[in-house]
Formats: sequence, structure tokens, C-alpha cells
Amino acid sequence: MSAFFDIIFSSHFGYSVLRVSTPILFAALGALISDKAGVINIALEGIMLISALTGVIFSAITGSAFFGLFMAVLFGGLVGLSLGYFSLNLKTNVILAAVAINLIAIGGTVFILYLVAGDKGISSSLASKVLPKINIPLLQNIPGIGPIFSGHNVLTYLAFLSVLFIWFFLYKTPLGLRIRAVGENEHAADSVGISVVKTRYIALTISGILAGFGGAYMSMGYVSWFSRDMVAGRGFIALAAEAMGGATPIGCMLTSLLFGFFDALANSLQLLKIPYEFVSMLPYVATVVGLVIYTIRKTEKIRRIQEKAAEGGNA
Amino acid sequence: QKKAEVAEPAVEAEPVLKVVNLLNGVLGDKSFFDSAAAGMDLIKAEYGDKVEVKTIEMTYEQTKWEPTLLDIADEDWDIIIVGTWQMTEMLQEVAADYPEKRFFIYDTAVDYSLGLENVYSILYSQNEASFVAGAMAAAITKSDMPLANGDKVIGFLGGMDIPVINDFLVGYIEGAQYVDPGTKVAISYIGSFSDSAKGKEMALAQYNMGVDIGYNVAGQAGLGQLDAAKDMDRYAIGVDSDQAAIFVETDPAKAALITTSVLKRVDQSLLRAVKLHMEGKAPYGEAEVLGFAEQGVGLAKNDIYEELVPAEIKAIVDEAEKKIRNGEITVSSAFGMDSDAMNNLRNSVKP
Amino acid sequence: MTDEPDAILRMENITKIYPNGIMANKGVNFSIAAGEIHGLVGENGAGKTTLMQILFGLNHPEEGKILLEGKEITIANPNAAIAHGIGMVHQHFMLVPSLSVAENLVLGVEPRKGVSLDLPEAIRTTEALSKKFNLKVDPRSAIRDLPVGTKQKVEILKALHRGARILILDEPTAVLTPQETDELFDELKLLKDQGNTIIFISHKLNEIKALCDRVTVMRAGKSQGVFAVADVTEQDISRLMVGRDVILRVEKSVAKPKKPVLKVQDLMVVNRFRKKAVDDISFTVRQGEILGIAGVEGNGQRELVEALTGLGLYASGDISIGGKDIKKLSIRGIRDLGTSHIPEDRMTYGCAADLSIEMNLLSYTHDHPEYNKNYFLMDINAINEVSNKLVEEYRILCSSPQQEVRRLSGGNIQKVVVAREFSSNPKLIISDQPTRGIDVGATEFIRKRLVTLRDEGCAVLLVSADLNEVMELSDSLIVMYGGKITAYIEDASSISEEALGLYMLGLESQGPEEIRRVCHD
Amino acid sequence: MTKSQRLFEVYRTGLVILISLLIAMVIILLVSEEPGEAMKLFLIGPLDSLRHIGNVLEMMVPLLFTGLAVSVMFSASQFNLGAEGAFFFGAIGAAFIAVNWNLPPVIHPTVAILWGGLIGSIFCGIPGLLKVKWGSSELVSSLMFNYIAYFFGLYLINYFLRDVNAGAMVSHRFVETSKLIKIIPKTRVHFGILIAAVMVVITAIFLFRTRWGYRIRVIGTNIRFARYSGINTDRAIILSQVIGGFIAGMGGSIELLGMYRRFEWQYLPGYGWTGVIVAILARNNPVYVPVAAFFLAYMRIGADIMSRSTDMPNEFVAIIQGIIIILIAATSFLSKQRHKMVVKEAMS
Ligand SMILES: Nc1ncnc2c1ncn2[C@@H]1O[C@H](COP(=O)(O)OP(=O)(O)OP(=O)(O)O)[C@@H](O)[C@H]1O
Ligand SMILES: Nc1ncnc2c1ncn2[C@@H]1O[C@H](COP(=O)(O)OP(=O)(O)OP(=O)(O)O)[C@@H](O)[C@H]1O
Ligand SMILES: [Mg+2]
Ligand SMILES: [Mg+2]
Repeated sequence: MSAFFDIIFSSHFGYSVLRVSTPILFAALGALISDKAGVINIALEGIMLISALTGVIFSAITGSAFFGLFMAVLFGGLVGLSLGYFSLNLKTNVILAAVAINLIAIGGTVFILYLVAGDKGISSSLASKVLPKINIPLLQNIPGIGPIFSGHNVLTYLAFLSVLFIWFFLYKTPLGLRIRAVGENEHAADSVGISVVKTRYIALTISGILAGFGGAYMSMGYVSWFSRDMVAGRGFIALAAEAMGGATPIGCMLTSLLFGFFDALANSLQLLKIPYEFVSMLPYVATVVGLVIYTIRKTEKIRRIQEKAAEGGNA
Repeated sequence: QKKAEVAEPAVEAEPVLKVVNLLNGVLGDKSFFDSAAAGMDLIKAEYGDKVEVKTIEMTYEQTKWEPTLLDIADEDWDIIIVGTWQMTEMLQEVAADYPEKRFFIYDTAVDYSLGLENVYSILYSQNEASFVAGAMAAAITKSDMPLANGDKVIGFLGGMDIPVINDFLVGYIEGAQYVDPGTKVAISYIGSFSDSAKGKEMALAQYNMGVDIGYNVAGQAGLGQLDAAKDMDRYAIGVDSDQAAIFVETDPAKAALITTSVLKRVDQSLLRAVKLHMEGKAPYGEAEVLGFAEQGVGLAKNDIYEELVPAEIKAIVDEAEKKIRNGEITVSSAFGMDSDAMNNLRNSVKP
Repeated sequence: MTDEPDAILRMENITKIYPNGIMANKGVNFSIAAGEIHGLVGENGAGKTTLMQILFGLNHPEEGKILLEGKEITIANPNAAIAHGIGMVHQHFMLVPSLSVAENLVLGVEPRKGVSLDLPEAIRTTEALSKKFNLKVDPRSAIRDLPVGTKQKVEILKALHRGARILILDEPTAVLTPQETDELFDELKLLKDQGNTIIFISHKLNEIKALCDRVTVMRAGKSQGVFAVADVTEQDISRLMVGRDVILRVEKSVAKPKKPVLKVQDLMVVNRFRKKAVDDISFTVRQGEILGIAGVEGNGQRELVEALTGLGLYASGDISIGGKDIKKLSIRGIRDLGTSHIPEDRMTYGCAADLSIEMNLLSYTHDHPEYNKNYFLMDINAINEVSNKLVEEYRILCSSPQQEVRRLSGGNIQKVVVAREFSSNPKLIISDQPTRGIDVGATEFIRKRLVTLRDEGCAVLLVSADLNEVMELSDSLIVMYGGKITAYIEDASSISEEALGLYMLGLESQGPEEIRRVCHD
Repeated sequence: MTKSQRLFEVYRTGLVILISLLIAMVIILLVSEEPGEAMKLFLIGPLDSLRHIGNVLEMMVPLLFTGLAVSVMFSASQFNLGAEGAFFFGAIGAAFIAVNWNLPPVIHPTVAILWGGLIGSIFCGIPGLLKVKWGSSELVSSLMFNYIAYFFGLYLINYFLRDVNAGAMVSHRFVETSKLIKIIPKTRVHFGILIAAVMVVITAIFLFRTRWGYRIRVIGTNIRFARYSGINTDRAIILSQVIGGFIAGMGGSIELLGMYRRFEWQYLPGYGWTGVIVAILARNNPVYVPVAAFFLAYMRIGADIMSRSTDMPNEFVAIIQGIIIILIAATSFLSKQRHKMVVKEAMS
């Protein structure tokens, strides 16, 4: 047991929690934006995969990690846009369109990888680049805290900054107001000349861009290569994290961290000889449990409100 | 069948040996399957127009393996090569149905009590090469090499908790104990041969707990460990292929940390097998274990190794290898070891 | 007919066919003069809303053109309409409930400060507009907390804020009390005086007479012509609307009520926003009587009906049907007591539009033994037979009982609902807006059926926003206001619309004893 | 739907399939050095020998089951994507019985398949239960459950069924009596395909001819109407998920007992996701499921055969499948033509 706590309270552990939370946080924010616009985006998974490969290919071609990142994000946005096209123009059910995108992503990335690198498994024959890590000048020297918060990949910092950006964007800008209006009552938005379709396109594109950052982080930060199916359900987990976080930016951050905690735990606990399959299950179980607790609390709250008001009335 | 008939006249002119290699995975792992594919290139290079070679990736989807094997057996290939334990049961049935065809299977052996006079099984004494790697790791971890620390803890990252992988582990542990009985080994299994991201996570966890040199035996998933080594600035030991050589072009910084690789010379063993076949000496109906002597296994002593590893440690490595060659040391094997014994061994070196 | 010399806006030969094949507009010509209030009347489903949505860019016609000040324009979307100075207040409010009045007002034309939204500016704008047009609203309160009348004001302000000079009001009075209606008319006249043009849609001819300069009459998707209001009588218009001289009067004898069927005691329902939607009410409905509930929509009728039918929860009190307490019963359990329910909204609750008529007729009775061959299989022949019979009996216009409900007209969909609900031997019928949005024929048919069932001994609770309907059809009436009963009128034919309006607005209320008489205990 | 509209749907589906095949051709032309050979193998390969036809039929079996499972779950408008996990976990359940029990021939697989189905039904039932009880999104929880099934399944295999002498993480061999017999000589086509055929009929009857199926369809088209009509929607939703899970679990068991000697899967086999495509192609109608399953199996086997002998990687099929889903489910694809037809009918 003490070994367990040694692991949890080490600064390495704190560091890895932030590290593994990063892609989920990006995707959860992506899920948030599209959810606010009234669209469930389960294509996050596929978008991350596509962006991960894009980043690797373009950084290898140009030798620039940032160009790779740019292209990854661009492709993420484009796939988000095409989900918009399928669901808003072709009127394909958005869940089915997303299932299709995920399918295309899984097979298509392998297909492209094979064409580009000649391998079907991993991109290690491409000299792709990684995004730099940043040491934060004063912070890095504080014992205990420094090693947790300093020295992360740029995208990790960007992910946490995005929480702020997205909050500001949704609640303090005209476009954010429109997105929320479209999500809550599309007819109302439509009737004042806000194009519902256009707003959803924008939301899905931003959603894709955020997932694109998440995907780029997977292959150019988290690890330094692309391998088939490397996103491994993180896009789906992000959806759960967003739902569990009550569809708010801060909530998304907290639930992503929670997931990151269990994921990091799963990777470390093996050293304690707990069956790895069991430990690997933890993040997913935690997500379902979190989701259920969240929804129970929501239904309970409504019930309590009704009971309380009724009591007040009788008295 | 049809093809064979059409090809008949050409055969008379100059008999071409047709060799096909079926991978039950995909290329790009930079270790096992890549090595097998490289073997086909060696054969082609050696025999030129006298052979026709082909490598087919059957991918990791099991349902495709048997249909592919059957289809290939129906075609006019002379030698059909497969690998890994997972192909054995399938091969045993197919080989019996196609007695005129020749089959090689590597890294495992078929059950010869079933007959199978047309199958040649190739095994590798990976435990012996791992012994030498373990000895080197134990020496490095307590050395004053720049990235080594004082703790006597080394790492092992396996793909799965299965006999072939544990065979590497057993040798590795024994080699480490041979140099210093106080050496501890941090052991993790990724649970996959393809999830390199998870491999990296687990390697990071190991490095974080004080491991300064780790050994990956996990195919493509093991590449994660090399990445972790680069992130953390620690040493790594490659497997199957010379992994430093693979990265020396694309990622020299990473290559520079790979002290050596334990070579499982699938490539050499396949070339050797075809040579034996050409000479009519291939031991069909038998399994053969290839060790140091047969170039079935070895350590990659490349430029990086020469540069990085201090002379006294090289001496230890050479001595261990010599003792194994001349039988002074016999290394245990995980094959036939029961799980209690395995667990005891692992627990005895737990950090 | 009058010709229009100075038409500011003209719609010519508009034809619209919905994807479900309904031709809602057939070659409609429509034009309005600058500075007038132009009435648009027609029965439910005549195509008024469709025509106006085309004008506002929410719908696109198959044929026809629109001319503004003589120039042909295309209105691809509401933005284009707004740009041309056309604003619309919709039949169903187009507001975002969780946002504030100010946010709703500026939605789409947000004031900015740098990249961000300038909320203080939005509030100032709202206050200024509200003052200018004498439409009082609080910019900061959330829409979901506002009463209907105020929401309507927000809608009008929204249109004005966007610079509308031509204002379309789609049945704005449907949800207002007579007093609120008067207030609205004053405001509209003020707007007219300020130079705006208004299109006013209503079913109520007295309103048209009171407010409009000219009126266009529509029937079944076609325009019946334009008239100066001063030149025509209400009877003239009504004849044009329905195509015959009908005054919907249901022949019915005096009710002979017997045993109580539905007893409601001290019922309280609390909604999601912690408001008491139904506040401590009691009443009884007896065999052989129709008890009407009059009241402006949104005064607790919906919550009451949901509580009675088991669709919604209630906080306290007792409901019993045929002597059985329903607190612990499921919806199915309540139906098994002989309760039928014609829901307020036939598309949301009343049918599964993608299934066949036959399947819709079965939704409650599908597991009854007569439709099941054995424990496992349903009896297709029996189902066919019964649905053919019902389609015939209720004169449901369709190609076959296998036709999808979606492809029926509104009135026929309502007939499917009614056929199902009336054919299950009901003891209690809860009938919520039974004739909303359907044609005269169907309305007459359904009202007659209700009376017949009453005479056969059914207890009927009738909720309707259509004052005519409740007053015509009910034997007795209760009036709901703010979740409470404000009056019980034993003989529905004895009260005038005006007197009812006072109760509906909560301006007057009977004493508790008087109201208590509805419990018949 | 009128007859002409139904015909139109058939025409639309046919056109979508044609378009996707055309796209396949274009990709092959662009990528392959030997496009002629590749196309020939892709299109004709699956039919050029008894064994290849057998391959198509074998591939159809799991797709039939997951396609039916998803059809039932989607019929209730529940986006439960747990067929994948139910298939996998059902197979694990069957593996336990196939390895550990000794039963007479026919009974052995029957028990194993029913047990696998039961486990699958629990597995898909839980997301349904969470949905009706607390409104937790079945989409999200079923996705998570797939991973839970995967890891928990591997744990069970590793710690309870693992053959330690095997050179991979696989179970012990199945007892001979548990296996499904092969019914077409020289192929691996097994008895499971007959079970699948029976299941198609049963599922169709269930959905269209029983009161439970009726309730599921009503819920699927308008759940508020279902509730209003007194249908116990919670029960029917769970029933639909449980039945879907049962069929998927059966499918996993049958695939395992028909095609394998041991439990060998190291990954989720992906049939659940393909089942979603099958169900979409079949418009959630069990009667059309075999057609859709055949089409997909044909394409996959064609791609496998092609990739074996040419330079075309078979993954491109995934791209084609994605396009098919999008176009088939695209309600506005050809909607202009459709609208024209409606207008014409209304005018006449
Ligand atoms: N979105 C739609 N899709 C299909 N049919 C529609 C749609 N909207 C309206 N309809 C049908 O078109 C016809 C005209 O409807 P419309 O709403 O224009 O009538 P209205 O005159 O405004 O009626 P009301 O007085 O009830 O508002 C009706 O039969 C209606 O059922
Ligand atoms: N073929 C039939 N013969 C006689 N009674 C039937 C038949 N089918 C259904 N019923 C009656 O319908 C009612 C409901 O049937 P049952 O008891 O099977 O539950 P159910 O309605 O099927 O509910 P669930 O399917 O949710 O368990 C019962 O009262 C039953 O007697
Ligand atoms: Mg050390
Ligand atoms: Mg209208």
C-alpha cells in the first residue's frame, strides 16, 4: 500500500497526469464546442487519428515540427468541416457520419501510412519531429511543484490555456453567444438571421481544430511517431469527460485530469504487480462511474427541487 | 494451379525456387517482422534470378491467416515460410494436406509427433543472447557511465507475459545476477506488440523509479521504450534487429542511447535455411535451435556500442558470450518452466 | 376587391409544396400598402404561416416571385428579409430560454467591444427601445422566467431593433387575454402611426375588424382576395374563409350528470423551475358531463393534464379515477382505468409519424388478447380488420391503413388520434385542444363525437384555448389562472366572453365556497 | 411509403453502391502499379473458387449477428455501440464453457452459445439500464463498456483460461464436442451460418410480428408517443438492448466455436462497428441484413485477396465503407430528385 502512495505522491506521477490528460482535454474542449452548438461530435476519435498522422508526415517532409502541427490542425479543422458537410448539407445523421469518419480514419491512416512510409504499423521510418518542451523559468526550481508543472510539451500548456480561451469564447464573444443560441433553440437563432448551418460549421471546425491539436500532441509530443490506431479511444473518453464535466470548460478540465490520473495510475501500478488488464480498465470504469454519478446527481437535484417546493407549499 | 502449368516451359529452362514469407503482422516494427522480411532480401541478394521471393503481410487479424495460408499453399510456391507460435496449429493442418510443399516456421516448433516431414522449425536461443545483455546492463547500471545512477536497478519491458518473451527475461535476469546478484529488475508487460504509446508510458514509469538501462522485447510496442529513453536521457537495449542502426539516420540522438541490441537473426536464419534447402541439407521434419554459433542470435556490436560502452564492460560481455559458447554457462529457459517458478524468479529480483 | 395603387410589397403566384407532399400555398397573390395594418385570415392550415415564412426567408417557394417597392427580390434567408426591412413575430416564440432579454434582443446583431460582446450596450439598447415603443421589459431577466405577454413584447422589440418597417405578426393574440390584446393593439397602432407597415394574422374576425385597414382571406392554400375591412362584414369574411355559411354550433341536449369519475383533491404540481404550476386545486368530473377548463395557455393546464394522465409527476394532493387513487399507477395503469387522452400536440404525443395508421391505432391496445394470436405473435388479420373499420368509421382520408401517418393532413392525423382514444371504451376522456389546427369538417366531427360519448355516459374534461370551443361544448366550466381555479360556472351557456376574460386574467375571482361547488360533494 | 418511393430507395441504395465501387476503382487506379489485376481480384476474386466463396460466407456470419444486433438496438433509437464489446465478451463466455465443460456434441455448443448470448445481453443491457434510470448517455457508456469488456476479457483469459504452454496469450484448446461442424467441405463454412439464417427470421418476426417488437419500433419512432400510450418505455428500451446484446453475444460465441481452436483474439475484432454499417445499409430491417452483410463481406474478402497478390493495401476498403455509410444515411442525397417526384405526385 505504501508503495502505492509513493507512486501517487511522487512528482513524476503529477507530471504524467498532466501529460496524459493533454490530448483528452483538447478533445473534450472540442466536444464541448460542438455540444454547445447542439451537435454530438463522436468523430473526435477519427480526427485525432488523422491529425496525428498528418503532423508526422508533414513534419518529416519539411523538417519543421511547427509546420507539422499547423498541417495537423488544418486537417483537423477540415475533417470537422466535412463532418459539417455530411450532417448539415447531406443531412446524414451526425452520429452515423461520425462513425463513418472514424472508420475512414482507422483504415485510411494505415493506407496513407503505407503509401508514404511503406509500413502499415508505425511511422518510425519517417524522420518526423517533436514539438519542444518548455521549462518555466522560476517555477521549475520550486521543489515538488516544479517537476510537476514545468518541462511539459508546449501543447500541454496550450491545452490548459485553451480552457480559458474557450470559456471566453463561449461566454464573452458574439460568436459564442450565437453558438449557444443555436444549440439551445435553433429556430430562434434562425429567425434572427443567424445561419444555423454556418454556426454549426464554425463550431464543428473549431471542434476539429481542437481535436487536431490533441492528435498532433499524440504523435509529436506524447510519443514521436504515428502508429495505427494510436488514439485508442481517447476521443470517446473525451466525450464522456465533457458530459461528466457538465458541459463547461472548467468541468472538462477537471474530468480530463481525473481521467489522466487514472491513466497515469494504470501505467504505474503495473510495477506493483497488479494485473495489467485490470489496471488498464480503470480509466474506462472511472469514466462510466463518473458519468453515472454526474447524471444521478442531476436527476436527484431536479427531484429535490420539486420535493422542497412542495413542502414549502404545504407549510 | 493454373499458373504452375503455364510456367512449365520456363521451369525447364532454369528452375526458379519460389519462396514466400507470410507475416502474421505488419512491417515497420523495426524488429521481428522487419527482420523476417529482411531475410527475404538476403535470399534474393544471394541467389538473384534463381529465386523468386515475396513477403505478404497478413496483418494482425487472425481470421485472415488461415485463408491466406491455404490460398498460398494452392499456388505454385516451393517454400512457404511462417513464424510465431500462433501459426503452428494452423500450419500443422495445412502442411499435412500439402505434403509436396516445403514449410519453414521460425521462432517456434511444430509438433513432430504428427509426422510433418515437410516442415523445418527454427528456434532461437534468445535466452543466451539475453543473458549477455543482462550481464551488460547489470554492469552498466552500477558503472560511472554518464547516464547511469548508483541504484542497481535495470528494466525489462515485455510485450506479453508469454513463454517466448519470458525466455528473454529469464536469460536477462540470470545474466544480471551473474554480474551482480544484488541487481534488481523492474519488469512490465505492455500487453500488446503494437501499442507503442503504452510501451513508452511504461518505460517512462520504469525510468522514473530509478531504472537507468532498460531492455524492450515487445516488437513495435517496444519502440516506445526507445522514445522514453530519449525523453529521459537513459540507456536502452534493443531487440531482434539492430535498433540503433535503424535510428542512426532519422534520429541520431535516440540511436546514441541504444547501447546494443539483442539480435534474433530471423533474417540470417531464413537465408541459412534456404541455403540448406538448395544444398539438399535442410533438416525437414526437425526443429533446430540456433544460438551464437549458428548466428541465430547475437549482440549488435556497432559503432555506438564500441564508443559508448567502456572497455571493462565490453570484457564482461565478451567473457559471458564465450562461456556460453563453450558450455561453461548454461542458461535456463522459460519453455517448460511452470508459472510458480516464473513468478518466484520475477519476485526475487523485484526492486 | 380593391386594387392596390401603392403596394410596398407584392407576392405573386406563390406555390409551396412541403416534402410530405402537402401543397400549402397554391398560386397565392398577396400585396400590402405602405403604412397599413393588413389582416391575413384563414382557418388553421390555410397556409398563412407558410406564406409569411416565405416572405421572411424561412421557407422557399416552388414558384412565384416577391416584389418590394416594385423591384423583384429574392429572400434566401431571414438575413435577407431583415436587410429588406421585414421583421416577423412568430406564432411560436423564437427565443432562447436561458439567455436574458437583452441577449435575445441583440442576438445576430450583437454590439461589440473589441472581440467581445458588449453586454452593457445591449442592455442600454433594450432599455431605449423599450421606452421608445412603450413596450415594457426588464433587459436582465432570463426569458424562461417571463410571462407570455412579455415574451411577445420581446419578440416585437427584436423585430423593431433590426429596423423592421414591415412587421409580420403571426397569431399574436392566440395566447393573450382580451385585456392584453387591447394593450397590444394600442402598441400596434402606435407603430403604424410611426410609419410602419404591419401584417396581422388572426382567426378572430372581431380583432381584424378592430385593428386592420385591409384584409386578405386565405382558404386551403389559395387567396380568396383582398378587401377593405370597412367594406365587409364578419359574416362575409367567414364565408370566404370556410367556403360555406357555417357557424360551428354543436347540437346537444342538457347534460344529465351521474356518478363522479375523476376526483381531484388539493392537487399541487411543481415544475422544473420550482414554480407551482398547479396550486392546490380540487374539482370533480362526473359521468355524462363535459367540464371545460378555460384559461390562457400557460396557466397550469398542461401540468394539470400531465398529472392526470400520469405523464407528469405531482407534488401533493390526490387524484382518483373511478374511485381508484392513481398516485402509484403507471400511465398504462391509468389508461386501464378507462382513461383516454387527446393530447395537446398531436405530433409530439399523439402519434408516431413514421409508422402506419394501423400501428398508430394500436399503441394502447396492441397487447390485448384480440390482437394476439398466441402468447408470442400478433394477429395481423385482426389488426387489419379493426383498423379498416376505424378508418371507415372516423372517415380518415388515406390510401390504406398501411399509409404512414406523416403523409396525412393535420385533421386526418387528429382523427387517427381521436379514433384510437375514443374506441377503447373510455370512461373518462381528457381532451386537450381537441380541434386545434384542423379543418371545419374534422372539427365538427370531433365535437359531435365528444357529445355522443358524453351522452353514452363518459366523463369528459375539455381543455381548450379556443374560447368559442370551451363555451360551446362544455356543460360546466372552470377557469384557471396562475395555477388556481378562479371560477366555476355551472352553466357554461350563462356567461359572456368578457366576464370569462376577467376570470382568465385573474382580475376577478369567485370565493372559495363558490369554487368548491365543482367538487360536488 | 408509397411504392414509387420504395422503388426510389432501392434505386438510391443501388446508386450509392455503384458510386462507392467507382471510388474504389479510382483509388485502385491511382495507387496501384497493376490496376487491372488489382481490380480483377477485387471484383472477381471472392467468387473464383469454392474456398473464396466460402471465405465470403464465413465473413458474413459475424456480420449477420452484429448487423441484427445493431438493427434491434437502433430500432429503439438507442445509439448503443456496445455490440463490439458484447461480441467479444460473449465469445469469452463461450470460451469458458468450450474449454472447461464436457458435454455431448450438440448440447455443448448450444449451451456455450446461449451463455455467450446471456453475457452479451448483460453487457448491452447495462448502458440501457443506466440510460433509463438516470439518463446517462448510452452512446458514451457503451463506448466505455467496449474497452472495459476488452480489458476485463483479456484479464479473464490471462488468469483463468490461459494455456501457459502456448507461445501466445491464448486459452486452452476447446473441447472437440464444443465446436460447430463445418457444413461445406473444403471451406470453413460452419453450422453458424444456418443459425444466423434462423436468427434473421426470428429477429424479423420479433420486430414486426410481436408486441415486444412493436413497442420497440414505436419507441424508436416517437418515444413520447410510446410513453403517452402507456407503453413501459424503460422496460422496452432495456429489452431492445438486452436482445441486441444477446444476438451480438451469440455471434461472438458462434464465430469462436466455428472458426477457432482456442480463444486467440488480442484485439477487439471490430465486427460490432461493421455491424453498425450493416444495420444502416439494411435500414435496421432484419430482412435486408443478409444482403448488406453479403455485400460487405464480399468487399472485404475481395480486398484481402487483392492485397495478397498485388501492391494494393486492403485498408482502402475502410474508406469505401465510410463513404457508403455517409451516402446511404444522407437523407438529402438525391433529395432534389425525390422532392421533384413528390411535387409531381402532388400536382397530379
Ligand atoms: N414543415 C412542414 N412540413 C410539412 N407540412 C407542413 C409544414 N408546415 C406546415 N405544413 C402543412 O402546410 C399546411 C399549411 O400550414 P400553415 O402552417 O401555413 O397554416 P396556417 O394557416 O398558418 O395554420 P394555423 O392557423 O394553424 O397556424 C398545413 O396543412 C400544414 O399541416
Ligand atoms: N396471446 C395472448 N393471449 C392472452 N392474453 C394475452 C396474450 N398476449 C397478451 N396477453 C395479455 O396482455 C397482457 C400483457 O402480457 P404479458 O403478461 O405477457 O406482459 P407483456 O405485456 O408482454 O409485458 P412485457 O413484455 O413488458 O413483459 C397480459 O394481461 C396478458 O394476459
Ligand atoms: Mg543504476
Ligand atoms: Mg400558422
